Amino acid sequence: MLPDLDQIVFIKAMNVVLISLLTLGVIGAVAAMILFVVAKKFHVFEDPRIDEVEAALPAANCGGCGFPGCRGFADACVKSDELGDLFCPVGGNDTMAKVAAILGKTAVVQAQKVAVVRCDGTCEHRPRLNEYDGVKHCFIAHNLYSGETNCSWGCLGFGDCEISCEFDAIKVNPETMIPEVDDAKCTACGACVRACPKLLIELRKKGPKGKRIYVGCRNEDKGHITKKACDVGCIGCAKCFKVCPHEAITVANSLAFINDDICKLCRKCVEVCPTNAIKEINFPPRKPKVEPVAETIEA
Amino acid sequence: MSQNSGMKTMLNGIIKENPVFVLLLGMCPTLGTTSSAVNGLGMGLATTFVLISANVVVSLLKNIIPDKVRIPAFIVVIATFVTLVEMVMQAYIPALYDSLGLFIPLIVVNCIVLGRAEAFAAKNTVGKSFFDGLGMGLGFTMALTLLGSVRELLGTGKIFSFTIFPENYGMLLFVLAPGAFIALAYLILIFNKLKKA
Amino acid sequence: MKTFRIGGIHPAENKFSAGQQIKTAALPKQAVIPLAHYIGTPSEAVVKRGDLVKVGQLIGQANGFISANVHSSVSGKVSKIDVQLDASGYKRPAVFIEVDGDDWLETIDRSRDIKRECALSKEEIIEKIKSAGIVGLGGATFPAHVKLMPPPGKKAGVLIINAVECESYLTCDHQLMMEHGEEILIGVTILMKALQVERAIIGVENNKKDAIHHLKKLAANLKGIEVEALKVRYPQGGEKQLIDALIRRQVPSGKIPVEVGAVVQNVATTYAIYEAVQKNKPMIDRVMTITGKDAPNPGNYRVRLGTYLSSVVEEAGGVPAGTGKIVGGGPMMGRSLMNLNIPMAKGSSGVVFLRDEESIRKPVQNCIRCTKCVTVCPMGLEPYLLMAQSERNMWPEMEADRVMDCIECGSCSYTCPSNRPLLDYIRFGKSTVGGIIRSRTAK
Amino acid sequence: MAKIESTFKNMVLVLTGITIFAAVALGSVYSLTKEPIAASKKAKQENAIREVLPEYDRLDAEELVMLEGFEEPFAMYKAYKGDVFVGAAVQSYSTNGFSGAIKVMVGFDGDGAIINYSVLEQKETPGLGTKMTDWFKTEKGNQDIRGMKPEENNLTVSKDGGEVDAITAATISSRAFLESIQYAYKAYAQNYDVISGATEKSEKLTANEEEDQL
Amino acid sequence: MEKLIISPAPHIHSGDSVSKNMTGVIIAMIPALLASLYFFGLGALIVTLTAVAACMLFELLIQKYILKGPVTILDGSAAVTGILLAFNLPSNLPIWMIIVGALVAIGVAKMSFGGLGNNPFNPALVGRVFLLISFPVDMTTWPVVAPLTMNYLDAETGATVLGILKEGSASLPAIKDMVIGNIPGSIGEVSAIALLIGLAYMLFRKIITWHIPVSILLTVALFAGILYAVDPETYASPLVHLFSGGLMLGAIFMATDYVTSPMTFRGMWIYGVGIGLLTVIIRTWGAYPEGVSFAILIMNGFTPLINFYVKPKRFGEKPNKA
Amino acid sequence: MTYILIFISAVFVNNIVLSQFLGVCPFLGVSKKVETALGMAGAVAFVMTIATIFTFIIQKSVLEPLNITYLQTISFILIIAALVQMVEIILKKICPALYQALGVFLRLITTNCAVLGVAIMVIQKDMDLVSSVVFAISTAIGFGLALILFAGIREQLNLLNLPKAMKGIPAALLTAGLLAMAFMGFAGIVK
Ligand SMILES: Cc1cc2nc3c(=O)[nH]c(=O)nc-3n(C[C@H](O)[C@H](O)[C@H](O)COP(=O)(O)O)c2cc1C
Ligand SMILES: Cc1cc2nc3c(=O)[nH]c(=O)nc-3n(C[C@H](O)[C@H](O)[C@H](O)COP(=O)(O)O)c2cc1C
Ligand SMILES: Cc1cc2nc3c(=O)[nH]c(=O)nc-3n(C[C@H](O)[C@H](O)[C@H](O)COP(=O)(O)O)c2cc1C
Ligand SMILES: Cc1cc2nc3c(=O)[nH]c(=O)nc-3n(C[C@H](O)[C@H](O)[C@H](O)CO)c2cc1C
Ligand code: SF4
Ligand code: SF4
Ligand code: SF4
Ligand code: SF4
Ligand code: FES
Repeated sequence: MLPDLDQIVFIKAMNVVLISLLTLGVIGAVAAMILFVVAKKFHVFEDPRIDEVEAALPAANCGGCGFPGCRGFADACVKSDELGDLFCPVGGNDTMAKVAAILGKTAVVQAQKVAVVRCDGTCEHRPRLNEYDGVKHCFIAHNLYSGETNCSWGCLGFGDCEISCEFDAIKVNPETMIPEVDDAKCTACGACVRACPKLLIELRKKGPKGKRIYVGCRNEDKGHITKKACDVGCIGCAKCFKVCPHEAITVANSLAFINDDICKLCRKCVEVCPTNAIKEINFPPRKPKVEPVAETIEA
Repeated sequence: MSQNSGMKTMLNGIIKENPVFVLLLGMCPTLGTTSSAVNGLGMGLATTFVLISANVVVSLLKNIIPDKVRIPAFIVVIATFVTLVEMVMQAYIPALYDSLGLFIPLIVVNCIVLGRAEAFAAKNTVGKSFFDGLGMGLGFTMALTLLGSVRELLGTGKIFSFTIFPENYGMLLFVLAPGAFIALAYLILIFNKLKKA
Repeated sequence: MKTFRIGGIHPAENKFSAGQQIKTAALPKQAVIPLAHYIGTPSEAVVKRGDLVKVGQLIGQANGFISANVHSSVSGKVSKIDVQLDASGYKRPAVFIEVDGDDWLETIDRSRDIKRECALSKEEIIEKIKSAGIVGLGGATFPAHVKLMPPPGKKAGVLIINAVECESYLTCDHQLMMEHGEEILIGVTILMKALQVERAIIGVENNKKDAIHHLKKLAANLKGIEVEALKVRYPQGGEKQLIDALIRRQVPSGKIPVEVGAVVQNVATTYAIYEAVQKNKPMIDRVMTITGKDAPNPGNYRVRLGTYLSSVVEEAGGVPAGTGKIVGGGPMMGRSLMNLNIPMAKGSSGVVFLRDEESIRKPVQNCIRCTKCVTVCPMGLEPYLLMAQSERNMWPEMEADRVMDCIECGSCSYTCPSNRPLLDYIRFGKSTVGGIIRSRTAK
Repeated sequence: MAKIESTFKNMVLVLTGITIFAAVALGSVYSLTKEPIAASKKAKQENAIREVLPEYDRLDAEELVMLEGFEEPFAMYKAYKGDVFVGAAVQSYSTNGFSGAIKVMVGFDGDGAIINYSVLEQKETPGLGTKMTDWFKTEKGNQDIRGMKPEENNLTVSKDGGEVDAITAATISSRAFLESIQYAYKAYAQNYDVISGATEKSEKLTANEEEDQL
Repeated sequence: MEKLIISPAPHIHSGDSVSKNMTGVIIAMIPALLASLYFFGLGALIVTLTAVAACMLFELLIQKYILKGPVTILDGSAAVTGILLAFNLPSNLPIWMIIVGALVAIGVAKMSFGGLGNNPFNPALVGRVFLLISFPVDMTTWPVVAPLTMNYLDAETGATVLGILKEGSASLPAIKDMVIGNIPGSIGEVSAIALLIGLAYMLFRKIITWHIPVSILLTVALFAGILYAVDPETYASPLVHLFSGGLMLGAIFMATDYVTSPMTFRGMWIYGVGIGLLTVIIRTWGAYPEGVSFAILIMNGFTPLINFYVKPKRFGEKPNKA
Repeated sequence: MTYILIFISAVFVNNIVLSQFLGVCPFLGVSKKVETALGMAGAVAFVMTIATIFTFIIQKSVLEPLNITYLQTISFILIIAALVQMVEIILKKICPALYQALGVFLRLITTNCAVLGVAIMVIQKDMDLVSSVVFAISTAIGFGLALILFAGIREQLNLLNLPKAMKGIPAALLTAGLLAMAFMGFAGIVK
């Protein structure tokens, strides 16, 4: 291996620089060659666009899109023929436009949504009848029984939704024991929707200037039962249904539902609701409302 | 480029993206060379030199280096400067060279140097890269000196060999390996708290 | 003395109602008979509003494989078929009957004579049990006839009668054995015939020495029936534990007892089977214990299904002052009740009053890793770990650590010196992991 | 300026270019620092010798002394002031340190007494074994070994019945250090007939063969 | 009965609590404490009281002012740590060093991780090893036994059994003295008999199980026995190993610390055998004369891995008899 | 026997991470899960051994005879970089899951001081080829041991509620410190 003596003499005569150059060059060349061969042999194709799309995503890894993390979503975007219902709720339409640009596909523009909690059974409206002493976790309490109040549909108030929200957008108000959503922070990722064991949370259109109207109740019991359990429950009286000029409201199982695709935010229903179960958000305060005369309860 | 933005880039490296306390890069020299404040300072300065030079050269060459050989090219550049530092130090400050030992050639693999070349210098102008290198280097130096001082003080009662309290009260552990980890743990904790405040 | 091989605890027994003669509770004014069972699909009502029914008449038809017939426990008029809050506060379908008199179906033999011979074939026995709506009275209310029809390829080798009653406070099975030992043994022979096994073991814990003695004497001249005294240890009544204790075989994870050749029935179930097969009496009543440290008359009561618990409790002296929690069933596995306005169901084995100070849990502390929960877990699980994983939603890890094996006996929570709500979290994990597994197998 | 494409040719060219640049830079700096590095190494050696010997103005060439049972030779430097022998510095070592070898330079005067020592290399624990650099020249208790004669004094730690106080909590290092001093003396004594009182210049006793070659 | 309480089963609790366990351990340490008071007098008392007070104080301060959480110093774990820290120190250690040790034990090893139950390493041992490495001189000068002495800092010092083994400078004391505790050493370790009484009490009260102490002692006896059989000249007899140094103290009170030991019986065996082997290895070949503290700390480091891989015997895994 | 001593020394007494402070970045970075730690340990062991062999040969047959040892750093790092890239390519093909898990850290092996450190150390210590290989493997085992132990502890810490400020790196460093302290018990077993 060692070069013989003559050569050493010869090389010693050469410039140090030259030796350095040669050595480094040879090492580099050999390494490059081996690498080249290995790279050829073990080549794995991975669509580089996946990386690009991933880079365009918000990296929240919240799963709101229904895929395991942002990379999963990027992979799906690249692989699918159309973006169709692939949507990143966190990044919203802007992000989807970027993704569409990268992939040369078209994104479907979706209306901005926000989470709403369909229960307003605060301590004031809904008396507590027993005391829960297990782990303060909605899911655990829900598995055990219906809750501290007589309404078996309403919010338990232990904040599984709050824990699930990665954006700090939903918080249980300690006074009312009902969660409240911060419009500005909510990305409509839907984590809370999945977390709530009582299925109280819904993603609804955010509406112009965040205005929206919805029924803040999910109680499907008959009206008199609901009424006994909670002051502000929907008793299924259908007054709102009758008054709605746009036919946006349906009543089934003693419970009204307002379709946000149809609702024009006219607020008529809000006025007629005998129990104040219909919530209006981000509207200017209205003039003092006349109390509805009598409450008819339909069994 | 304005003076101001150079300053900003530099401050960024010292505080907001402090390589040791925030980016957690270059942990080995951080722990290995900080048994005294002087050593920390020396190591910090040596690294700063390499950082600046590598950053400048990389940003100069960034457009002529094809993407695929980016990393090897950067490494060669960095290794060159490291070897330069090594030889110069050996020649003119042999005492420090001896006490830093193995860690001088290891500047090559210090994650910050390559990291900055890759993340910053390869995308920015020469001037900015210089300040980035300087800032990062100073941030690194500051962290190392601080850690070195803390360890030296707790371990031997001195800072820069200047006696603060009698050596009898020194806690030897801080000069040794475990002390390095423990002291750094609490320094990072404090740094995080301060940064938040 | 035999017992199961892994884990176990021994809570204070507090069997205040032991030795109390079984009293027959008064007929209720209204019976609300649940159509839903704790396990399986609810039955389908076969009566309508306004129908007149007799005691023992079929009012709910089993609906599916794991479901059971429901019979009227009273005679009277069906006032409505509606929902009724169950013990957990959710609404369940039930038949409401206004009681008038006590008019039984003629086919039912109401005499107190003991009918020993049974000439029916295996199939006939099973059919009788099925139509009588017998479900397990040991807790799970699993339809009894299903267990008598082992899945193809599996063969039962031994019948095990669960007379352990390992829960503290409860004494209804004990008293039943003392008063109806003979009928129970006939029930055992009927079951042996139905299963075509030669051997039956009645497992009784050693704190019921009188019952062991009594049954041993009665069984002395019966072939193949053994009475085994077991060391007192909770949860010996868990069927996997009982099988392990008696025949030293462990039912593998996720498998049913026939896997190791055993079929387990509770003593009270066995008694009900005797009544169904020999006396044509469907499941319309059961014996339950009403007890508590301050209970005025701790005792055992034979109660018609559908009776509101409040009226039975009233009969037993009412709710004692200072009660913080009312438990339906035993204190280890029972449910805490929101109130007593719930009807007696097939699975109601007792009502236990706990004092205020016993009711509230103590503050939770960090796990100190004392290993006590691991040591007592009868399934060899690591409750401390499962809880931590459940808190952090680590479902795959939980599945790997076999959360699905947990029998929810509560030994872990009972033991933990840090008062950690281990089982609360484990149940949470178990139901979530169960859901994941189901959706995976559904694919 | 547009970014250069990753073609094979470009890649090779650029890498080669950078390598050339590196080689040139390194080669030239190497040539530049070669001398200073050698000089600083030599200076270090000389400083150590100077530290352990009284003032001298001439140093004999290095003598390499082999002792029986040792793998490496001990280097000895004899110093003269004018023509008078003032002492010799011996470079010695012990491999029994707490975490490896210890290298020392020890100076002996013509009577075989220790003039001074200097620790050249050690890897002992900071704060424990490393104290040896000063410990044995501090005038306190029986720590100071300067002036002691390995021939007469028992240069072992007091724990082993010797006359020297070990470094607190570093007996192992102390033993190794003293051992290296004793080896140094052995090398010195074997090659230089101090005991006979010959303070004159004496002939080399062991002319080491290898020495010529190196 | 205002509102009925609803909670998931089980509805009863054993009544066991952290403080009951800790008090049990403290009671179990009383014999050893009495023995040390007899053998080392005032010094032992001062050191123990200081350590306990400092540990409890640091725990209080940290919980109250830094973590701002609930204060649980009365659960007794800080007191146990304090006593065990003291048990590992010479009876003439300066007070300020004891306080530093307590700060490290409670502040660094325990509270930094969130307090009771979270610490990966045994706090008392961390405190002790920190002191040992930091102040090697003070931590290795041992007062000789002087029954009921009133000397504290100025006690006369001597070598421990293991020190003698390592240095070979004197002859070993009789085994009988080692068993009773009539030898120099740290406060709590000297009297094997008193420690064994504590073990018996803890086993009786079911505070600990036998697995860890037995596996450690057995391993040490076996391993040292093998070495001794091979070469009785170089290696100490297994009896000397068993009754000298902190082995008994470590095996009975420190290796059994709930928090830092494995969760299963099989795991406990691995852990115990590991400690036994490492102890003998360090004692025989290492720089430190005593290896128990390090052995336990090292195995503390292995504990999570043991828990990770060694699971309890699951139900259904035992072979079924035909 | 010497090889056994080298092994004990490199694994326990002079553990590369806990007492030599080399390879700390991956030690902190890839230790969140025991499984990834195992993978990383394997990758490092492989790279470290091969790299040491190659660099040793280059040193002895090229740099030393040509008297250009000052090129040591640069040529060693080149070799290591090439090797790592090779491992990366191969791993991507053979075990994509592991590749995903190790992610950037595989690339960071290039900048893992431990690999270069070992390559330089064997030269400094004047070892022969076999000792070098034994040393490299032992060091890698020592790295793996520390990494896996540490990952175990961290995984356990993840199941606990640490104080907020300690979460993450401070707790990890503190744990590493205590582990290093425990490992000091091995001091002196091998010189
Ligand atoms: C923890 C636990 C404890 C149980 N204790 C008893 C008991 O004491 N007595 C009993 O008959 N069944 C008990 N069971 C129910 C049995 O597992 C099993 O369901 C029953 O013996 C089967 O008989 P059955 O279907 O006739 O009820 C227990 C179950 C569990 C999970
Ligand atoms: C879905 C399901 C299917 C079952 N199938 C059978 C079966 O085919 N044969 C049988 O003997 N027991 C069967 N069992 C009964 C169980 O083994 C067990 O006896 C029952 O769940 C009551 O036990 P426990 O009270 O201990 O919970 C089944 C149980 C469940 C939940
Ligand atoms: C981390 C550590 C470092 C040590 N460093 C040294 C050292 O540098 N020199 C030494 O002689 N002993 C060292 N020791 C060994 C012990 O201090 C040993 O007990 C001592 O040398 C012998 O005892 P003595 O001087 O106390 O009698 C060290 C021990 C440890 C654990
Ligand atoms: C059996 C037993 C042994 C204990 N041993 C120790 C010990 O060695 N060191 C210690 O600091 N605390 C010990 N403790 C107290 C407590 O567990 C310790 O403070 C925790 O490690 C702190 O989280 C022990 C407690 C028990 C119940
Ligand atoms: S409130 Fe609900 S939908 Fe909105 S960001 Fe939070 S989790 Fe997502
Ligand atoms: S909305 Fe649902 S998840 Fe949120 S607190 Fe109420 S019950 Fe719980
Ligand atoms: S409840 Fe589950 S985990 Fe707890 S002891 Fe019982 S079987 Fe084990
Ligand atoms: S019993 Fe409680 S404290 Fe003990 S290990 Fe289990 S969870 Fe932890
Ligand atoms: S600096 Fe050593 S691995 Fe990063």
